[in-house]
Amino acid sequence: MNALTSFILILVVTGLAFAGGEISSCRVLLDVVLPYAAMAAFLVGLVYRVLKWASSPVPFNIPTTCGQQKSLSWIKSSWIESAHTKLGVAVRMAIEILLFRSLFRNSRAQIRQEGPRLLYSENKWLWLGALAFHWSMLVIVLRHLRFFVEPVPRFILAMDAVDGFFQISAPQLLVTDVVIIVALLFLLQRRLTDPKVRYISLFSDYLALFLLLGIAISGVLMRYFFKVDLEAVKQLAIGLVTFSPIVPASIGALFFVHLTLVSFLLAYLPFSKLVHMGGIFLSPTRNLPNDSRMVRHVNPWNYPVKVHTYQEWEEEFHDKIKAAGLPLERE
Amino acid sequence: MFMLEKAMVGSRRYWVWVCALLTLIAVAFGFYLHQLSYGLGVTGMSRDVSWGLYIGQFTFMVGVAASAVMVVLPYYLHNHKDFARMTILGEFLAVAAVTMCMLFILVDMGKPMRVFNVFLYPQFHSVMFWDMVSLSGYLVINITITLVSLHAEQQDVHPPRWIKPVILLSIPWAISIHTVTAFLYCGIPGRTLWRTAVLAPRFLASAFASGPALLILLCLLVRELTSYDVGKKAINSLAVIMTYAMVINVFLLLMELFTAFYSQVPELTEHFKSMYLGTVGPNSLLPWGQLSVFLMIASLIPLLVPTMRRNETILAFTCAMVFSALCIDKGVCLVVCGFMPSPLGTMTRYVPTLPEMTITVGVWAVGALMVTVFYKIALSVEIAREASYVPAYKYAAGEGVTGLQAHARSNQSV
Amino acid sequence: MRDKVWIIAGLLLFLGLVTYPAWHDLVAGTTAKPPQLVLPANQKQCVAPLSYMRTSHMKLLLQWRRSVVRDGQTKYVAFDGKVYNMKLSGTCLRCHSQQEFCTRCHNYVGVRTPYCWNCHLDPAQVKRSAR
Amino acid sequence: MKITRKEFLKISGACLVALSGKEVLAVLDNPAEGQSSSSSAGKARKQLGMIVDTRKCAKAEGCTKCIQACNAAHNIPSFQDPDHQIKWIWEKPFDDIFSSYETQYLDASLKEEPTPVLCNHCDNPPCVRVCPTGATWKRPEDGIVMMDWHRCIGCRYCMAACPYGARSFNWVDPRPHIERLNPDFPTRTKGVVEKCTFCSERLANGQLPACVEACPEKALVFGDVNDPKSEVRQMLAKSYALRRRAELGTGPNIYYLI
Repeated sequence: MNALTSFILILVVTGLAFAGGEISSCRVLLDVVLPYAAMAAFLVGLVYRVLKWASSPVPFNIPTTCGQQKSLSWIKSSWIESAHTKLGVAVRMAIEILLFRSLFRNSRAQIRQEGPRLLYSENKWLWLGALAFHWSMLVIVLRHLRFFVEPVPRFILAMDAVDGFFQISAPQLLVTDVVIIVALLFLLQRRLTDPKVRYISLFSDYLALFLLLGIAISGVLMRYFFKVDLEAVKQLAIGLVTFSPIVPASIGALFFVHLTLVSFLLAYLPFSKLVHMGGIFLSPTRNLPNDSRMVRHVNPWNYPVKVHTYQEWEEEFHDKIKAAGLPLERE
Repeated sequence: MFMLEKAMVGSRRYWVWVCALLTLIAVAFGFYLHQLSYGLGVTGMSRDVSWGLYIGQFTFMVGVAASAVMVVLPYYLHNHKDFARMTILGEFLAVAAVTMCMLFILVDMGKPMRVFNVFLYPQFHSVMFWDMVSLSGYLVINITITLVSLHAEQQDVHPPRWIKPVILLSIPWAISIHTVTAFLYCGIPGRTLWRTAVLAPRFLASAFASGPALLILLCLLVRELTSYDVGKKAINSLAVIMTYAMVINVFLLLMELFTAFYSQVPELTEHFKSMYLGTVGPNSLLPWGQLSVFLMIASLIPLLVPTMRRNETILAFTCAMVFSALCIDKGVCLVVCGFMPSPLGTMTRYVPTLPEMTITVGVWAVGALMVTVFYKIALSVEIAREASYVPAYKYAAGEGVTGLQAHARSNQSV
Repeated sequence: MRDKVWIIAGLLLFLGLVTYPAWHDLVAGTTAKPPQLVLPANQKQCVAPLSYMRTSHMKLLLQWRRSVVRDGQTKYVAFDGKVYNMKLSGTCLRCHSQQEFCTRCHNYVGVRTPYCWNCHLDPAQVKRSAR
Repeated sequence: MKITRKEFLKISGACLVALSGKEVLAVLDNPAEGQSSSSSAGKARKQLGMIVDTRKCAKAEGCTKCIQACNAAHNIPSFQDPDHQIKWIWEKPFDDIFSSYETQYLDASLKEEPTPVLCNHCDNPPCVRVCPTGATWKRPEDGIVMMDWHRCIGCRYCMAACPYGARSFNWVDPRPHIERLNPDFPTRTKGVVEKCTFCSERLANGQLPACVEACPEKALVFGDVNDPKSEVRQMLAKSYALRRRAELGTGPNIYYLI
């Protein structure tokens, strides 16, 4: 049901964009107003979210630890999995962000009929699917710089050369185009076919997947099948980023679908689960060092406690202690 | 599914080895990029000798891949229990070997960016097409078998039922990959060295000698480095298989030589003359051809004398001899000398260049890395499983170790 | 707010990266003006309508390639009934300059120069280099 | 008689297998035909071939006009390194190409007589049989063994399969090694195989192959060997001709008059 409604929603948006592209008076709305509004929502929303997270107090030191904590010198600690230094945290974050370390640890529990026994086994498919999707996404987003930037930066062309290594058709097939769609379809089928995952899947989970699929498919269709005028696309894109928007005569109906869905994604991102893009940096379980044995982590809303340390106590009663013949730490 | 995390923990020795292999691969990749930009002119191949080290090594590795069948078949078809601890190693070796085959083909291609043309415009009359099909099929089959059976072993459950037919399928499939590879050569009208009906049988015989030789060496190495022992009986059985195969291989080679030299048809003899005698043309590979024949014959002695074969030190040396003899014979001479003399009677020198050899070594390093990682994963699972079967009284006495500790320990030792 | 410096810096970096095209185009003085392509002087009409050629010339080229190389057909009947020789160098490049037309627009939209030019020659360029 | 669904599936499956088996056999029997099912005429269709009159050829000593004409027309690079050479039509001593026909008493000057060799455009070409992508194929309409340089993956299986050494591989980028570029014909790119195509591009314009046109002695005669009225057939009917390695069953279509 959740899947169906979100699918229908994306279909409706697609249909509206398709129809809007046909009406010339709507083009200004779709070509100019919508992208600006979406971008504004994206930037403001994301900054708002990050600042809100940043201003939330962190009462406890709660890093997730997956290895031996730093303790005594002769116990080997794992400085990345249970980082106690800033460097360790940075490396751990980098591995998490670039390689999805915690998904790599993903496991699956199942009950086998023999026994019956409860078995835990590692399961890397989700990790592989997620990695394939996110990296392709990054490459694809960077690739789109060629529309916004003139002259096109070298590294974009170099990336394109690697991505389009295989000489299949013209324009040459880009591997990431295939990978992103396969990965998204895998992630979708995982939600639909695994009853446990399906049970916990919400409308928003499906919406994100269908939205991304819609964007990817409309892009692929435009590149390989229903061609659009790239020169006009680039003019529009540069017009947008230089704040002197122009509305090209015609680009192709599919382009409006693509642009509308991307705008939808941009505007929706800060208010959805997709904002993990920024949130990952601010998760206390990831960004805090596991140094509770070395550093005192103070709860920011603790009222000031008057502390009377041993040194102070010893100084206060120095003479009396000495007189009683008791040992002193400091003579 | 992939248990990759087991390959992520290991001793210093393990990591030094892995990093060394990665360095080799990186260097070779650099040379490959050079080859990609400059063209295959960086190799020693030429208009007349148009296939060289790459395709030779490809052919040889197909044999190594196919030879997994020599442990799979006795174990699954004849219930030969001795091979229980060796089968998974053989299958993983096959996966690495097939991958190497594909890499050798890829680096040999003038236009690797068009590799998918083989599937986009399939030509059913081309043996090359069927070779690609059978190789990729074999890869998929073996990956499936190894992952599924290892997974089941790790969880200590029976593997799913459907895997049995897949394993049985892998047996004829293994034969097919090397047969089809032989067809690549023996179906060509103009090259008399290859155009012989015994080429496929000879390929299989040499495969079933060279593959087990490598597997025995690997098993001995594994025993040295870890606590995993495939068992003396398994090694002895495999050595017997290798002996038969090697004898058949030498026999078939003698058949070829007889046919050529007794009939004295110049077309038949001249390839052998250039390969082994040097009486036809200057052949840069002559010493290598002679060395491989010498090693082949010499290896028969320790193979055929049971006491020598059972001595593991001698066996290790013999395996090295068998392996290198066949690696030279099939991996270089048989392919290259097929072009000598050329159809127009020219003897063209073929000497592999530095980039060519480095790229070849790089592909070998990929294979070695795959074997290392696969064996690491497989042995971690196996050793942990065995360690968890500690008799109960030992637990009580505190002598035993839990599976987890054993696991940790095995990771240290592997 | 803990780690204020880091968070603000990260946020600014992010904003900078997202708005990079705007900064870049501002500094480079880029406007939405397309490249000035050198149009053929002697011809008014291409082998297909302009809008089709703008978006789908690669499809036409693939179709020509197939016809000439695989099917042995060398004549192309255009939409207006005119008959052309299906040749990249002999027909297309007779009117268009590879450098001034093909490459310039490909560079503008960041589409890699296709491998056509690894083999096919631009007659004008050959003439120039021969001189 | 009742046929259950299972039985029906079995039977129809068996029929399918049998049918496809027949197809495969047909293809194996003659790949050139199997590839282009449109041409079912078989032997009767056109087959272009060439006669090399070695006696006329020998008259013009040191003449390489045919080779030069071909090289110029097809942007053939010239490499100093013999390993990298590209050859469509070239010369070989008579003795090398007809070693099985020679008598050892032939005069040395005749043995060494340079004789032009080129692709034989076989009736049953092994190169076409082995090509995994169809980058080389036998053209049904005129029997030319064609090359598609856009599709070649550079596996060089055809070079191993060709018993005439008629195929060349671009080991490096040929363009810098071409003396004078001919813009009307593409150069090739590194990593593909090439060979003589009987000047298919000239035939399409109604011209003769460049080598035939260039020969001052008219030693090269070009035509349809399946047409009994053609000039080549008239000549072949009158004199004894040799074909290179015809015993291999490839059906070469270059005839040498001696």
